[in-house]
Amino acid sequence: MSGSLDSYLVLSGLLFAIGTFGFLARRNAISMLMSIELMINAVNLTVVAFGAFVPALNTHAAVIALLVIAVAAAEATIGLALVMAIYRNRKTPLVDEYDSMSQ
Amino acid sequence: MSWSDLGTIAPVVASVLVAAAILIVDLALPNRRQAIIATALGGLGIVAVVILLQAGHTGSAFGGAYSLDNLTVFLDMIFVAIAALTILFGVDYIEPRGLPIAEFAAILVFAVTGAMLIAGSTDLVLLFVALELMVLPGYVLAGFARRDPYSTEGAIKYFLLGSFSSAILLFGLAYVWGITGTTRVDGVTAALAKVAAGGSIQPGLAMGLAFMSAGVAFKMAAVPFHYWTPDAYQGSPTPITAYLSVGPKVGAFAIALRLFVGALGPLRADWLPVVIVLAALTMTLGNLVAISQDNVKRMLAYSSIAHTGYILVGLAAYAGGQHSGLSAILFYGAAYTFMNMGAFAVVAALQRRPGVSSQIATFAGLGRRDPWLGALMAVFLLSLTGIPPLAGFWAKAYVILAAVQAGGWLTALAVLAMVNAAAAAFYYLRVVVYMYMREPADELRPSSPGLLFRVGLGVTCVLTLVFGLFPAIAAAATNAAGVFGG
Amino acid sequence: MPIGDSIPLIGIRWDDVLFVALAATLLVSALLVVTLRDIIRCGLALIVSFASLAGIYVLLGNPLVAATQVLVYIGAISVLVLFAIMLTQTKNAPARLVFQTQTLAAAVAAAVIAVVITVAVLATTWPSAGQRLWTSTTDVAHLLFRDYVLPFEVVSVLLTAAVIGGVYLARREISGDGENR
Amino acid sequence: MTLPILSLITFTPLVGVLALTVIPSRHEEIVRRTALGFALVAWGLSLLLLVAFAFGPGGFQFNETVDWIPAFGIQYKLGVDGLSVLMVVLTTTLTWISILASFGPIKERVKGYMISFLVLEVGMIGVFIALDFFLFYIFWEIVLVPMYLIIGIWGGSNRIYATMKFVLYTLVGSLLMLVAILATAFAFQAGHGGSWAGAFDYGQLQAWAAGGHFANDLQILAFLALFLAFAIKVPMFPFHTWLPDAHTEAPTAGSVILAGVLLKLGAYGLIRFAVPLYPFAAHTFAWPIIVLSVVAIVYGAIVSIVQPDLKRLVAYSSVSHMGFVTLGIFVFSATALQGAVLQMINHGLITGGLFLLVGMVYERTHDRTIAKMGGLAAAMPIWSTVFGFFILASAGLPGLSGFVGEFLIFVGSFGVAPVIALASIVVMVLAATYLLWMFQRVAFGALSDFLRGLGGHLTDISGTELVTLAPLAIGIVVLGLFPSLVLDLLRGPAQSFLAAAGVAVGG
Amino acid sequence: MTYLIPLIPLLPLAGFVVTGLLGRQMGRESHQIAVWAVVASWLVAMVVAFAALAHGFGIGDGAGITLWNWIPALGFKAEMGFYVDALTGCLLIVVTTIGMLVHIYSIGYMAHDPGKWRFFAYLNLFMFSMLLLVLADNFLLVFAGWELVGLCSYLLIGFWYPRRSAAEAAKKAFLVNRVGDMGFALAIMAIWTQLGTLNMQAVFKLVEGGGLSSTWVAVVALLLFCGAVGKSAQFPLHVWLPDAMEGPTPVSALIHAATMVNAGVYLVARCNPIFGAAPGVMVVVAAIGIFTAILAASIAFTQTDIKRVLAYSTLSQLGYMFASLGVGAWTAAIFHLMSHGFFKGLLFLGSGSVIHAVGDEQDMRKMGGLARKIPITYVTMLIGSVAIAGVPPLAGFFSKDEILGGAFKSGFLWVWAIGFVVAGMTAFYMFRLMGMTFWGPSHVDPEVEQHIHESPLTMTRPLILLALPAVFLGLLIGYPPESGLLHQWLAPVFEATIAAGGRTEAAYSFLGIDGGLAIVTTLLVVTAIVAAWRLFGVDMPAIGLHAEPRPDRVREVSARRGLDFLYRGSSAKWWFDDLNNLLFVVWGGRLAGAVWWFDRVVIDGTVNGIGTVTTQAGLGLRRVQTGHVQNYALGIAIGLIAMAIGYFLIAVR
Repeated sequence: MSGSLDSYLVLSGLLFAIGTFGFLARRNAISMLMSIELMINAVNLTVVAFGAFVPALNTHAAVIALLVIAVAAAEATIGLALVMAIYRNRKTPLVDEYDSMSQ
Repeated sequence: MSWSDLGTIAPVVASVLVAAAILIVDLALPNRRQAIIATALGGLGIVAVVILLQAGHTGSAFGGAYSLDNLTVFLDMIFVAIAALTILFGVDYIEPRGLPIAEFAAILVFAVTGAMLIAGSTDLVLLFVALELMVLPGYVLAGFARRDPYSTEGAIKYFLLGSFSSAILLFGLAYVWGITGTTRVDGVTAALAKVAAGGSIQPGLAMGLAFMSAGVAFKMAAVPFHYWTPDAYQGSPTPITAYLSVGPKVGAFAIALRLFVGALGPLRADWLPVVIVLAALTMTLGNLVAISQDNVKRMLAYSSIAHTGYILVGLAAYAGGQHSGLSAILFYGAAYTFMNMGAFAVVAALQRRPGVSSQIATFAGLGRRDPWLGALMAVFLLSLTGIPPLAGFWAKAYVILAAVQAGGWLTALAVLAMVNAAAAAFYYLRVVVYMYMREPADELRPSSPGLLFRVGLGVTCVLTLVFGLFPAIAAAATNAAGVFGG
Repeated sequence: MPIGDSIPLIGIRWDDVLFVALAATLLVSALLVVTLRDIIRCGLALIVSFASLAGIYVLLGNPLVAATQVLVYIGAISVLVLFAIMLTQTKNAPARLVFQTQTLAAAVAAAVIAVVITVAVLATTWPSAGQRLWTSTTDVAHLLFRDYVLPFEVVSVLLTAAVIGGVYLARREISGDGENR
Repeated sequence: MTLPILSLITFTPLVGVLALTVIPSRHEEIVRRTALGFALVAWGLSLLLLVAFAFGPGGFQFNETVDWIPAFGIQYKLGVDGLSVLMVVLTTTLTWISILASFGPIKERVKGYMISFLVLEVGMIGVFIALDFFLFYIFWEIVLVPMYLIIGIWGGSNRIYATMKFVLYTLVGSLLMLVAILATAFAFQAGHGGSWAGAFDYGQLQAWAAGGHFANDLQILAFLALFLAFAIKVPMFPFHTWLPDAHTEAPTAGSVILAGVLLKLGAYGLIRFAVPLYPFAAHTFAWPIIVLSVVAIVYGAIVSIVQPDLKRLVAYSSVSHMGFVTLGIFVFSATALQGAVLQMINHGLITGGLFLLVGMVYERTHDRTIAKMGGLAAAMPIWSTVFGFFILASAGLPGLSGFVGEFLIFVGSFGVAPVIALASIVVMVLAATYLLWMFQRVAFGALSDFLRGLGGHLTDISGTELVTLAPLAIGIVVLGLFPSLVLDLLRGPAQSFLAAAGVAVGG
Repeated sequence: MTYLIPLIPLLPLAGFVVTGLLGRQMGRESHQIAVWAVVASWLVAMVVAFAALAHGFGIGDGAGITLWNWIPALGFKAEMGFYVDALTGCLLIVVTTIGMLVHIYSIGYMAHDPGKWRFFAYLNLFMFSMLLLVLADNFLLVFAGWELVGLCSYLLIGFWYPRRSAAEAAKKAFLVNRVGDMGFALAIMAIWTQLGTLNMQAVFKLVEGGGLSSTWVAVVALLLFCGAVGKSAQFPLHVWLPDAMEGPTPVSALIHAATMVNAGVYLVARCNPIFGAAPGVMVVVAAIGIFTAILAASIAFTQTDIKRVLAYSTLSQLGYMFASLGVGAWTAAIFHLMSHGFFKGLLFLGSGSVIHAVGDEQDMRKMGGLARKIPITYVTMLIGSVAIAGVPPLAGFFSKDEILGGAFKSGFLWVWAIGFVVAGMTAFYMFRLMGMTFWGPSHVDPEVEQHIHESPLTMTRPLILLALPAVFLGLLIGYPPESGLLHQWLAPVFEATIAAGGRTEAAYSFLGIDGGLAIVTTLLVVTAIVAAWRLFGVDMPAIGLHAEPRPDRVREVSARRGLDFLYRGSSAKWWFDDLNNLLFVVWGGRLAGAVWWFDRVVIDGTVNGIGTVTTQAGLGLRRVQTGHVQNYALGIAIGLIAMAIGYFLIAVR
C-alpha cells in the first residue's frame, strides 16, 4: 500500500477535494485561504509522490516542491495582507458579505 | 548559468532592476514624484531598447528553460508598452487619491516582469512561477486603492479565485509533468508526440489537461471561468483596470501559446473541441451580458471577456490546422491592447477627479463638453466594434480569415463571431450615443488631463489608427512572431 | 536498527501502518480544517495536517521537503494565518453560519472532483518504478542551482514583490488621510 | 504616369475634412462653404471622369493598383466601368446638393456635420470604384459611421433608436459578408497553390468564377452572406424595417443621401459582386429573390398608402421602387438590368428630390404629419408645383426618367416570365394611389388650421432651395427623354454581367 | 410635309412651357401665347390632315418621321417617331379643331379666374399629349401620350383644387385610368416579347403575316382593349368620367367629350389588324360597348346635373362606338367619333354657357325657361340635341345609322337591338335636358335671374362654329352612306382587316334593309322626343310647339311597380360608386392597414423581438454574477468538472 504510487495520488486527490470543498463552502476569507493551502499541499504531495516512484523525476520533484512551497508562501502573504486591508474597510472577514459589485 | 544566459534574459533582468530602481529612488528622494516617474518611464525605455536589441536573434538559456525568439520579442514589447501606458495613465489618477506612486510603479513593473518571463518560458515550472509573478502583483494592484471598499473587494475576489485557479492549474501541471516526465516544453512535446502517434490518451493525462486548461482559461477570463473579471475590473482604480484588462490577458494568451501551442501542440486535435466550445461560450456570454450593463467599466469588462472569445477563435484556427491563427492571435492581442487601454484611459480621464462614477450617464454630452476626449473614445469604441480602417477591424479580420481557412466547424465559429460582433456594436455604440446624442445631466467641467496622460492617449490612438491603416506593418511582425517553438 | 519490515505475526508492513496512520491524520485534520466552527481550531487543525503531510514526505524518502514543510508551513504560514485570525476576529463576530448556503452543492462538487481524480489515477498506468526512491539532498541542491536557477531567482523576485505588496496593503495608515503623496 | 483621377475624386472630400478640422467651428459660414466647395470640386472631377470615359469597350478604365497588404494579396485597386461612373456621378451630385440643402436646417455642430458628410462621400465613392474585394468591404464599412452619426446627432426625436437599428442591421449583414469575402479569397488561394496573389482582385476572382472554379457549396454560402448584406442595404423585403425609421429620423440631407446613394450600394454590390462571383448560387436563388422583389414592390406600395408621415411614406415607397431594382437584376436579362441601373439613378434623383421637398415643408412647419397639412398649393405654389413634378416622376409618368427604368424592367421580366410583370404591374395603380392621395391631402383643399396657425412662416421656397432641386429635375426630364445617355454607358457592364451570370446556365 | 408633323404637337408644347413659366407674369394676357400656339398647330394639322386624306394613306404607307432613338436598350428599342395616315388625319381634324375652339371659348369662360394662366398651360399640355398620342408611330409613344393625357385630365379636373370634390374626382380619374393602362402596358410588353418591335406599322404587318399565334393575338387584343376601356370610360371603368365633370366646363368639352375619351376608340381602330385577327375579342368589345351604351343611357335618364347628363350621354355614345368597332364597322365608329366630337363638344360648351349664365348653377331643377334669355346658346344646344338624338339629316343620324346598320348586317342582332333601344333613350334624355333647362317655367333663383345674360362673343362664336359641323358633317363626309368621303379616306386603313374578316360590305340599299332600319330608328327617336316633350315640356313658337312640363306625371310614372326599382337604380347610378367605395376605399384601406400592421407587428416586431430577446438573455445571464465569490468558485468547479469529463470523452474517443 505505501509502496504504491496510486495510494499517494489518491490521497492527494482526496486532500485536493477537501480543500476544494472548504474553498466552496466556507464564508470566512481566512478559511478559504486555508483551503487553498490544503489544495497546494495536495499538489505538493502529488509532486513528491511522483518523485518517489519515478526515477527520472526523483530529484526534480524535490526542487519543484520547494519552489511551490515558496510560491505558496508569497501567495499567503498577499492574501493575508488583502484580508487585513478589506477587514479595515468592511469590518468583517466574511467574504459573502463582500457583494457590493454584482451582475 | 552563464553570462550568455544573462544576455538572453537581459530584458527581464533590466525590468527587475527598473523596479528596484524605483524603490530606491523612492527611498532616496521621498516626495519627488517626477524623479519616480522619470525613473519608471526611463527604465522602461531602456528595457524596450534592450528588447529591440534582441530582435531577430534567437537562442535559449538556462538549459532550455527560457527561449528567445521572435515571439518573445514581440510579446515583451507589448508588455513594456502596457507598463509604460499604465504609468502614463496612472499618475493622473493615483495622485489625486493620495496613493503612492512608487509602490504603484514598482509593483506594476514586477508584474510586467512576470509577463515578460512568461513570453520566453519554455519550462513548465518557470511558466508557473512567472505566472505567479505576473498575477500576485496584479492582486495588489487591484486592491491598490486600499481605502476604497470597491477596490479591496474586487482585489480579494480576484485573489481568492486566482489562487484557486492557480492551484487547479498547478495540479494539472503536476500530472502532465508526472506523465511526460519532464518540465521542458520540447521534452513534453516529444513525449506527447508519442502519445499522439500511439493514439490513446491516458485518463491521468486527460485529467491533467483538463485542470491545466481550466487554469489557463481562468487567467484569460474565458467562460465559465470568467467570474472574477467584472468585479475585479470594476473595483480596481481605472488605470489599473486598463492594465488588468490587457496585461494578464495577453500574458494568459502567452501561456496558451507556450503551453498549448508549444507543449501540447501534438495533441491539438484533441484540445480543439474544447477551445471551440470555450470560444463560442465566451464571446456570446460576454457580449450578451455587456449589452445590459450601465456602468462603462463593467461593460468594458464584459466586452473584454467577449474579446477573449474572439482571440480563442484564432487559437482554435491554429488547432484546426491553420498556422496563421497564431499571428492572428498576436495581431489581435496587440490591437486589443491599444484600443482597450485607450478606452479605459478615457474612462480614467473622466474619473480624474474623485467621485466621478463610470456610469454611462457620465458620458452624456462628452462629445460636446470635451470634443477631443469624445473623439478619442469614439475611435477606441469603433475600433473595438471592428469598423475599418481601425485596428480592431483587422484584428477580427485576421482571426476570421484563419478560422475560415481552417473550415468545418471553425467556419461556423467564424460566423458566430461575426454575429457576436454585430451584437457588440450595440453596447459600444451606446456609449457613442451618450457622448454625441444626449445632453449631459449636469454640466461637468472638462477634465483636461495632464501631459503624460495626453501622451498616453495619443500613443494608443495613433497605434489604433496605424494598425488600422497600415496593417501590413504589424502583420509582418506578427507573422514573424507566429513562427516559434518548432 | 533490527526491526523487521513488517509487523510480526500480522504481516502488515510497518510503513503501511505508518502511511495509513499519517494519511488518516491528514484527511481527518484536513476535514476538520474545513468543517470546524471555531476558526482558531481550524488553524490548529491545519497545523496538524501540515505536520502529517511532512510525515508522509519522510515516508516518501524526501526529508528535505519534509523539513521545508515544517519550517515554512508550520513555522511561517500557519503562524501568519493565526495572527490574521486573531486580528480579524472581533468579539461580536458571528460565530454561527460558518458555511455558505451552497454547502451541499460544494460537497457534491468536491465529491465529484475526488471521484474524477481517483478514477483517473486508478485507470492510468503510471511509469512507476514500483518502489520508493530516496532523494539525495545534494542532488537536489545541484539541480536547484543548475537547471532551476532561473525559477529560483524568479521566486526570490516574487517573494520580494509579495512582501512589498503585502506591506503596502496591510500597513496601517498613519492618519485618516494617509500619506500625503 | 497618368492622372490618378479616381483617387483624386475619392480623396478630395478627405482633403476637405482635413481643411475643416483646421477651421475653428465658430466660423460656421466658412465651414459650410468649404464643405460645399470640396463637394463641388469632387463633383466637377466626376463630371470630368464622365467626359473622359471611353464609351463602347467593356472592362474597367482608369485603373489604379497599389499593393496594400501583399501578404494576402490585398490591393488598393480602383477602376470604373459604365456602371461605376454613373454611380460616382450620382453620388457626387447628391452630395453637394445635400450639403447645400443643409445650410439652413443644420444650425448646431455644423463642423461635425460637414465632416461626417465628406467622410460619407469618401466611403460611397470608394464602394463604387473599388476593384479589390477587401477594399470594397472597407469602404462599405466606412460609410456606416458617418451615417450613424448624421442620423444619431442631427436626427429627429427618435433618432437613437433609428440609428442603432440602422447600424445593427447593416452590421449583421456586412460582418457576415466579411466572412464570405474571406472564404472566397481562401478558396481562390487554395485553388492557386496557396498563393494569395489576386485572391481579392475582382478581375481575377471573376475570371476564376467564370471558369466555374468556385465549388457550389461555397457559392451557396458566400452568396447567401453577401445577399443578406446587400439585401439589407437595398433594402429588400423582409429586411426593410430599418429604412422607415432611419429615413424618418434622419435630417433631410441624410435622407437624401440614404435614399439616393446608400440604398444603391446594396444593388451595386449585387450587380458587381454577388452575381458574377457566384453565378451558380445566383441562379439557384434567383426565383426566391424574384418573388421577394415582387413582394417588396407590391408590399411597399400598399404600406405606403396608409402612412401618416410624409417621410415615412416616401421611405416605404423606396422599398417598392428598390424592389424593381432587385427584380431587374435577378431576371438575368440585359434589358431588365439596364432598367435596374436606370431605376437606381432615377430613384436617387426622384426620391432625393422628394426628401428635399418634404424637408422644406418640415423646415417651415416642424411637422410632417400628412393629416395636419392641406392647401399648400395655394400657400406655397412653386413648392407644390415642383413637388407635383417629382410625385409624377415617382409615379412613373412617361417622358420622365422613372418610366423608362421601370418599363425596361417590366419588359425584361415579361420576357422571362409574364407572370412577374403581371404580379408587379399593379404597382402602377398603387403608386399612383399613395402618391396622388398624399399630394391631394398635402397640397389640395383649403389651408389647414395647423398651417394657418403658422402664418408668415409658410413662405414659398427660396432660390437656394430651388438650386438644390433644379439639377434633379433636369436630370429626370433629360433621362426621361434621352435615356440613351445612361443606357449607352451600361451596354458593356450589362453584357459582362450577363456573361458572368450565364456561366452556370452554360454548365 | 413630313417635317411639318413634329410641329403639330411641339407648338402646343412650346405654348405650355412658355405659359407655364411666364404665365403668372403675363397676367390678363396669359392666354395669348397658348391660344396662338394652338391656332398655329391647327393650321399645320389641317395641311397635314388633308394631305394624308387626299393621298389615302393606309397601313404602312403613311408619312412617318423618326426624331431620335428614344430608348435604345439592349434587347429593347423604342423610337421617338410620328406617323400620319388617314385615320390620323381624321383624328387630327377633330382634335385640333375642337381644341382650338375650346381654347378660344376658354378666353371668355376663364376670364376672371386667377389661375387662368395655369389653365391655359394645362390645356396646351393636353393638346400636346393628345396629338402625341394620335401621331405616335409606336406603341410606347402612344402609351406616353396616353398617360400624359391622363395627367392633363387629372390636372384639369382638379383645377379648382381647393374644392375637395374636385381633388377627389381628379384622383379618381387618374387611378381608374391607370387600371386600364396596366393592361395597355402589358400589351406592349407582350407585343415586344412576341414580335421584337413596337413600331405599329411593323407590328400590323407582322400580325397580318401571322407572326403572332392566335392565343397571343387574343391576349394582346384583350390587353389593349383594357387600356381602351379605361381611357374611354367603358364599363366597368366608367365611374371616373361623370365625376370628371368637377373640372371647368371647357375641359369637359375638350377632354371628356371630344378628344381624350375617344383615345380608346382610336386605339382599337388603329389596331384593327390585331383585333381583326381576334374575333373572340371583337365580341367582347361589342358586348362591353353596347352594355355601356345602355347602362349609361339608363343613368342619364334621372340625373339632374346638366353636365352629368351629358357625361353619361358621352359614355353611352362611346359605347356605341365600341359596339361599332366590335361588329367590324370600323369606319362607322370613326365617323361617330368625329360627329360626336363636334356635337358633344358643342353641347358641353353650351352647357358651360348655361352654367355661366345662371351663376355657376349646374342643377337642372334650378333652371328652366332659359330659351329666350340666352338665345344663341339655346339654339346651338338645340342643334346639338337634335344631332345627338339622331334626327336626319344631322350628323348624328348618319353616324348612328351606320353603326346600327353595320351591327344588323354583320349578324350582331343583339347589338343592334340594344343599340336601337339606346337610340330612343338618347333622344328622350336629351330632350328631357332641353325641357328642364330651356323650356317651361323658370326655377332660377330670383336674385340670379336678374343677371342672366348671354355669354360673350368669345364663348358664343365657338358654339356657332361647332354647330356647323354638327349639322353638316354627316352630309359632307357621310353621304352617301357607306361610300361617302370618309369611307374613301379610311378605306386604306381598314380594307385589309375587313377583307381578312371575310366580309365584303354589301352596298347600301335605300330601299332595302338599310333604309328600313333608318326609318324604324328615326320613328323610335321621334317617339322618344315627343314623349320627352310631354313629360318635360317644350316651347318652340317658331314651329308652334308648346307643352308644359308635367313633374307630377314623371313622379307617377317613376313610382310605378317595376319602374321604381329602375328609377332608384338609375338615380343611384346602379350603385357602382358605392360598390367601388366599398371594395377599394373601405376594404382596400383595411387591407393596406392590415399590411402595415403586419409590417409593424410581425416583421418589425421580429426584429425588435430579436433585440429584446438578446437584451433579456443578457439580463438573465448577468444574474449569474451574484457578487458572492463562492458562487463564482462553484461555477469554476463545475466548469472544471465539465472540462474533465470533456477531456475524458476526447481521450476515449
